[in-house]
Amino acid sequence: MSTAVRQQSASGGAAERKPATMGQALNRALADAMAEDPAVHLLGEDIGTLGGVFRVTDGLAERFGPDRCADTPLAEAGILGTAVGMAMYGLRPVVEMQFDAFALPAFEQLVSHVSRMRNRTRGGLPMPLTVRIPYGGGIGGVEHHSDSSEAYYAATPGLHVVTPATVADAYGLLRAAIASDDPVVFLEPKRLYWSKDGWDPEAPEPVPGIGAAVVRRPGRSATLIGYGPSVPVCLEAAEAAREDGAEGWDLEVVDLRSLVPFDEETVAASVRRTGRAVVVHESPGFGGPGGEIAARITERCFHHLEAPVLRVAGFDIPYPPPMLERHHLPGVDRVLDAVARLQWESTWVAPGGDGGGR
Amino acid sequence: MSTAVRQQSASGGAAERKPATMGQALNRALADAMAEDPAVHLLGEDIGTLGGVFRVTDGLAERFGPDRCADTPLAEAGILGTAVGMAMYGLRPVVEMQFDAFALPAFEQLVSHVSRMRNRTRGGLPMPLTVRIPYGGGIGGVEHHSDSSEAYYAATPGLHVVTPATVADAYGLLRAAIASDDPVVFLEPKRLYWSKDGWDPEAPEPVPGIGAAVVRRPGRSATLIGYGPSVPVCLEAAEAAREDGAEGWDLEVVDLRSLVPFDEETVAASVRRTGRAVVVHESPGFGGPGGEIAARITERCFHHLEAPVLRVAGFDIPYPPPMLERHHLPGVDRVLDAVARLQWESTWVAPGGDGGGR
Amino acid sequence: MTVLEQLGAHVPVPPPSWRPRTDPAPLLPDATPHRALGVRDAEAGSAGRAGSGDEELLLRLYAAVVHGRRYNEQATALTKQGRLAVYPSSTGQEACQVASGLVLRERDWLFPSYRDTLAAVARGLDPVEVLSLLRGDSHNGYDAREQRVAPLCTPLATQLPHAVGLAHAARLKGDDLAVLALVGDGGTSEGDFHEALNFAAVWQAPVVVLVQNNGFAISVPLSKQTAAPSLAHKAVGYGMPGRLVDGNDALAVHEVLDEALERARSGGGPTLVEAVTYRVEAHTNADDATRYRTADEVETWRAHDPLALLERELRERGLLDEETARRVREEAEQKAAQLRERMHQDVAPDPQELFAHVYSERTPQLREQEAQLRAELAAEGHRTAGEEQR
Amino acid sequence: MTVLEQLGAHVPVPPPSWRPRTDPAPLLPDATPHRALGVRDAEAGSAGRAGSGDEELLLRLYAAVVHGRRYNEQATALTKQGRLAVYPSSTGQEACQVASGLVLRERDWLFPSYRDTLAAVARGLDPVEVLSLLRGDSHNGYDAREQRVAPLCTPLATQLPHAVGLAHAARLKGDDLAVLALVGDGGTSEGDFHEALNFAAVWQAPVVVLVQNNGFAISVPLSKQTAAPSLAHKAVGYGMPGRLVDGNDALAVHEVLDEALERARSGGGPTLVEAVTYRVEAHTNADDATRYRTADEVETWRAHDPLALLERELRERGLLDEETARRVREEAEQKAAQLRERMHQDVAPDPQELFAHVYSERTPQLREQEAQLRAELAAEGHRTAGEEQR
Ligand SMILES: Cc1ncc(C[n+]2csc(CCOP(=O)(O)OP(=O)(O)O)c2C)c(N)n1
Ligand SMILES: Cc1ncc(C[n+]2csc(CCOP(=O)(O)OP(=O)(O)O)c2C)c(N)n1
Ligand SMILES: [Mg+2]
Ligand SMILES: [Mg+2]
Repeated sequence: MSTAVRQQSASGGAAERKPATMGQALNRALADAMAEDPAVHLLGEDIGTLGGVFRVTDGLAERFGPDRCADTPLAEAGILGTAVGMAMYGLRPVVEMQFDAFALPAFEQLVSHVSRMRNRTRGGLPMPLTVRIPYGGGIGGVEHHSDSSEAYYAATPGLHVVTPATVADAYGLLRAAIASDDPVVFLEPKRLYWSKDGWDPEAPEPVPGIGAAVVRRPGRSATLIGYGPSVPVCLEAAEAAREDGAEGWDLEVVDLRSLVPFDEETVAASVRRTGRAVVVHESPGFGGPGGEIAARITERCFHHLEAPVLRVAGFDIPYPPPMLERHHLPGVDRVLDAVARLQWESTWVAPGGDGGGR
Repeated sequence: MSTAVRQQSASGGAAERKPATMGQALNRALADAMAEDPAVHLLGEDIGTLGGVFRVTDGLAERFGPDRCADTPLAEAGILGTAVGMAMYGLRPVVEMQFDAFALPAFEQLVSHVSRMRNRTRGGLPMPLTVRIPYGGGIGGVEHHSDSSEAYYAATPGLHVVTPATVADAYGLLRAAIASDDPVVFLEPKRLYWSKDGWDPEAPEPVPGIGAAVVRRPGRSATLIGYGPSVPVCLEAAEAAREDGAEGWDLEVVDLRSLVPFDEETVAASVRRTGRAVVVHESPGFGGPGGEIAARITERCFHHLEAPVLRVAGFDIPYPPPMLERHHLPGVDRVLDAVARLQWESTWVAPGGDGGGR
Repeated sequence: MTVLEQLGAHVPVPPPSWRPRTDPAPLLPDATPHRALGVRDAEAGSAGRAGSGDEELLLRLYAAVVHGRRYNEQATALTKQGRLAVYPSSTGQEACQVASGLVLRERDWLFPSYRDTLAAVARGLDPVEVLSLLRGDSHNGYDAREQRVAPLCTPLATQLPHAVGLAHAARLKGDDLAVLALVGDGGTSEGDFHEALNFAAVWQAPVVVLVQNNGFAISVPLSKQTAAPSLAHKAVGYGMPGRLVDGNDALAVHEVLDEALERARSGGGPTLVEAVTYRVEAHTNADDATRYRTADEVETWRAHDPLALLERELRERGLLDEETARRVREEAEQKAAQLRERMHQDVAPDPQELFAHVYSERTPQLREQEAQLRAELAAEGHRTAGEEQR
Repeated sequence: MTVLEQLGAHVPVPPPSWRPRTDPAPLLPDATPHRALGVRDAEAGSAGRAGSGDEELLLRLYAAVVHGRRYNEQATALTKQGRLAVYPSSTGQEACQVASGLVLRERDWLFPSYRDTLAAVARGLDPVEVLSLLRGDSHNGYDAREQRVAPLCTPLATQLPHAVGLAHAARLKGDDLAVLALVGDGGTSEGDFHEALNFAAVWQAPVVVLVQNNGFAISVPLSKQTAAPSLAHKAVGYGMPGRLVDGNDALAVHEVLDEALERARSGGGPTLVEAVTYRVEAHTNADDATRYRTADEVETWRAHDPLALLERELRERGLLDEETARRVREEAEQKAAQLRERMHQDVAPDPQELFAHVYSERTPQLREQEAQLRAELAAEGHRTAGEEQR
């Protein structure tokens, strides 16, 4: 089993353009948004002079001044709460949470205010606010540095939840998030920050908007559904399935890009074509987005399904210490294992060979 | 459609005993636990002199002293965080959060510490800690007083999440939660506080432990799966389905009692018997527990299912103001509507007659 | 070579960051609350005795307190008539409420908590719109941006970072305004209070935080809430001035707020004000205050009633004749009657509103759910036509 | 009848709750940090000059600081060798670390943050166990309950309520102990800091919170973190004493902590201590400090090095001969060599541990997942036998 950090391109093409990293694309998106709209203000810990611990805001304080890209005191609820006030006054704050788990102190502000202010005021006080959160594991981080909390955000009405898997999407989706009049939780897959792809910062290719999923790889045998850091895993699994040959699966890969709003049309269309699906994500399986996605697909595509929609997710455990994380992360082998259980011979095979399927 | 507050008995029997309310049973459970184990300490806002805003701790400060049933300063993270320290020293804290949404300030402590301390310390520092949270709507509460946040808790590995629907379970499950060496989020359905059932405080009937679901009403046509405040709704729907006659559905009702651990055996066995299932809960549908439950059933029972598992849940909106809440809450009619869509004639019918099922 | 040898002749000296970063003395509150009413010049606190130019202000405060008390009574009565879901009365705290409403300029913003409906009414908002949350027909009944009053805030202290952020944004834009945020004694224990005040001081945001210390957080008395000399003493820990004021003395509250807001507007930064007052009624109509406090305690505060203090001052200054007093009382009755009448009119919020403002555009999921509800309502309409109007 | 008339002859009097609830004066910190090393009696802060009975303590502090500095160097070197995932060095802060470790009695508890590994080592814990989190083989490598050292805490300030709760529990049980909790200057901005200190003061919990103000929270200097006169000034807002101490003066830190802990043990309640020190290295090995501060700034602190201060004192008192200095250095080298050697031994944590301690008993779901992983590992074992040992 191999779940090492994957930094390959997820979009495949664009080989003629110079390679850029996802981090660079995010940085450029922030810079372009700030240049275009003086209402865009960045707030966070260490995002000014230092340029952020992942350097996503590198150079922005210098270029736009410390008021536009502000190092705040160390208090996440305070950061998000003051951003709410700034949005009430017509600004378009973009907040950086340093790591996923360190967004939790701001959870009350996010749920009780950010997600509800527009609704509470019948549109009077919209929240054009973006919360950038580096998430996910695979970078050898010590405890609390590798969480994936998208289940919490996706279960919170009033928020949009998006996450890029490609360099082009990093730019395009972040621009869309900042331009949105709704609050967007923008989840940045940490281990893809250094992933590269051909991408031209001077002419960034347009990408579909928030709410649209994309088929990253067409296939006929089954659909792999992933988002963020799992998309490269799905693509690699699809490659492996073709190359490894024996089974001869031709797997379609759907990149959700946006958990909320959820693109049922694209996902359901794919599953109706293939008749089988596996949802892949890093956050714990129980209560994670995979359940929602699988249930929704099943509701919509029941009579097209040859097998139950399966899920490959992180285990239902706290994120493990670095030396054990490879066992936790859904990797290519585990994805292919699930594909193999999609009842190709119409008999149910338990995961891992035992314990399940009672 | 009728979604008014229902306070009927969910367990049915026990007519010979004197009626007690769920609130009284909870109070008695706390008192008995405190009397038996001096390590049990209660912490919360207004739980001392006042006896709690729902009077669940009535009389306990007087009986056990203000150190055992303590009014804290008004700070939920502080309450839960100090409870963590008390548990580290061998106490068994029982925390009351005044309303569901006011547990959110403590979310970081819950996720980053309560749920992980045992795992972090390889069992060295277990967290025998109970967090009591009044949840759910239907009581005419103004904004932030009617939330159902179980999706967040169920998605957090390391926590147990339980919720009673009957008076007997209120006592039995709370005793089990306090006795557990693991942290338990104990969700109290607010609108069932005043629900009554025959129940003897001097000889409380034993109930199944945490992790066991219970069939509250046997049936053959389809399985309704609910928990907490939705269980009486499911039971009423089952009665109505029988009485209303025309359709002649004989609905089985499963009360989950515990979201984590999840009792797959009982639920799957029921669905295998009936071949059809509807999951009912008040919290928003998208990303809610219903998705997990439906997906899990489908994984386990795919070839027994005559129709996709459907969900009846709160809309994907912030909890509405009192005058509109009845439109939001899943009521009997909406449940029966879903039952009617369980492909009895094997054709897919969209919810509400249009918009779905594309 | 040891570290000492490396240093050679250098004598260890305290680095510059040692010195106090701000002089704490001016930040500390006075030992007793500032008072203005009924105080001879010599006794007055640091802000000094109100000048004689205050006459108009005194009369405005007086009228507003009389109206406010009547408003509180009326709102409480409406809960008994089933016209309000719940009402947290500010009786006893009218001085703070009214001063907060009147002291603000038009451009300023107010951030009230659930208890501060009277402050919003004193600011000039329509009382029916203000009570919408508590009536239960909507989460917020007025146009917050136009009125420059944030929605009444329920989760304690969470409005404070909003107030700071808005003040900061206004300052960044160069707009000449200040923000007044209200919070209770209990709310000061929340982390959001701390984070907001710290941001305010670091940013020198034009914001004033008024803590209405009314002695209780529901049933919990101040002594279980804090061990601090006063809540105003918290200010020094943020590097802003703390002021202690008699919260039943409308003129004193007005003076202290006015001075602090003016300082904020002119770039002088934030202020924390503790107004010592008392919650005369129960926490809300649903609360039973006899469970946690004695009638005697409530009685000790009667002698220091905000309205009595004002009335005595006006009478002593010869500013309040019977005619004026009667007129003010009549106005209060009229307003109460209007409120009663309007609140007795049924409202029927549109169920489709549930989906209208969750996002700027409905998601596909919400469109589907809206259609479902529409179909249900139509079916229901067939069955029980007309029942929709409660 | 108006309210005033109801009151009749009663003159409005300020109710009793007006008076300052605690006298603030004794809670306020001194204007400059307390020092002990190299200070003539007259110059010393309020705690007074250390007596001559301190000789043994001075030598213990000296040895611990020498060992500690070497330990920090060794740990940083281990990151370069891939033997630690990350290391936040406490170089420059050894006085605080070492004093924290040595001042505690056996029954006391220590609550360290991620940077405070040296404090745990000074307390006597096995350095390899202490570094387990940062090596990446487990979340916590020592027996927290037996050692009475809480796990190194990563989410900032979240350990403070734990410390307060544990101290409170001990007091409720009548156990004679105190708790020392460590937090950084940045951590003081978090809501958890505020809530924990307030609980501590209200409960009079036997806890001492030591803020190591090392000038930075990663890249953010103190001036952007707070506008307070000092972090110790926050204490008055909670109603507990605040003490300001030279954080590079090991003896002064030890004195202040010892006094505060003793007060805590004897029922005198909590204390907030700010130790002014400096983070000489970058935030961690992964950080680049040149991005946000100048070499000059770092240089100004060299003259106030904790080791230099101690060494000078010892030499002036004639307590440190070459022989002792050499011996202490050698011990430090030996410890470092041992640490290096042990950390170079491979560890192979058992993957089944993933499921072992999530709950007291595995849930059905975890049993299933464990079986899955076991099957995968078995299959993997067939394919690549032996690769499991990294
Ligand atoms: C975060 C949060 N926790 C708990 C509550 C429940 N609650 C409502 S009012 C109240 C007491 C507030 O006391 P205080 O701040 O003194 O304001 P007052 O009611 O006296 O005006 C409590 C605990 C809440 N609204 N928000
Ligand atoms: C709640 C939380 N937010 C953010 C972080 C990320 N982080 C780790 S250390 C650090 C700076 C801490 O500064 P300070 O409290 O002064 O401690 P120091 O590192 O200087 O010892 C930050 C922001 C964190 N660990 N926890
Ligand atoms: Mg109060
Ligand atoms: Mg620091």
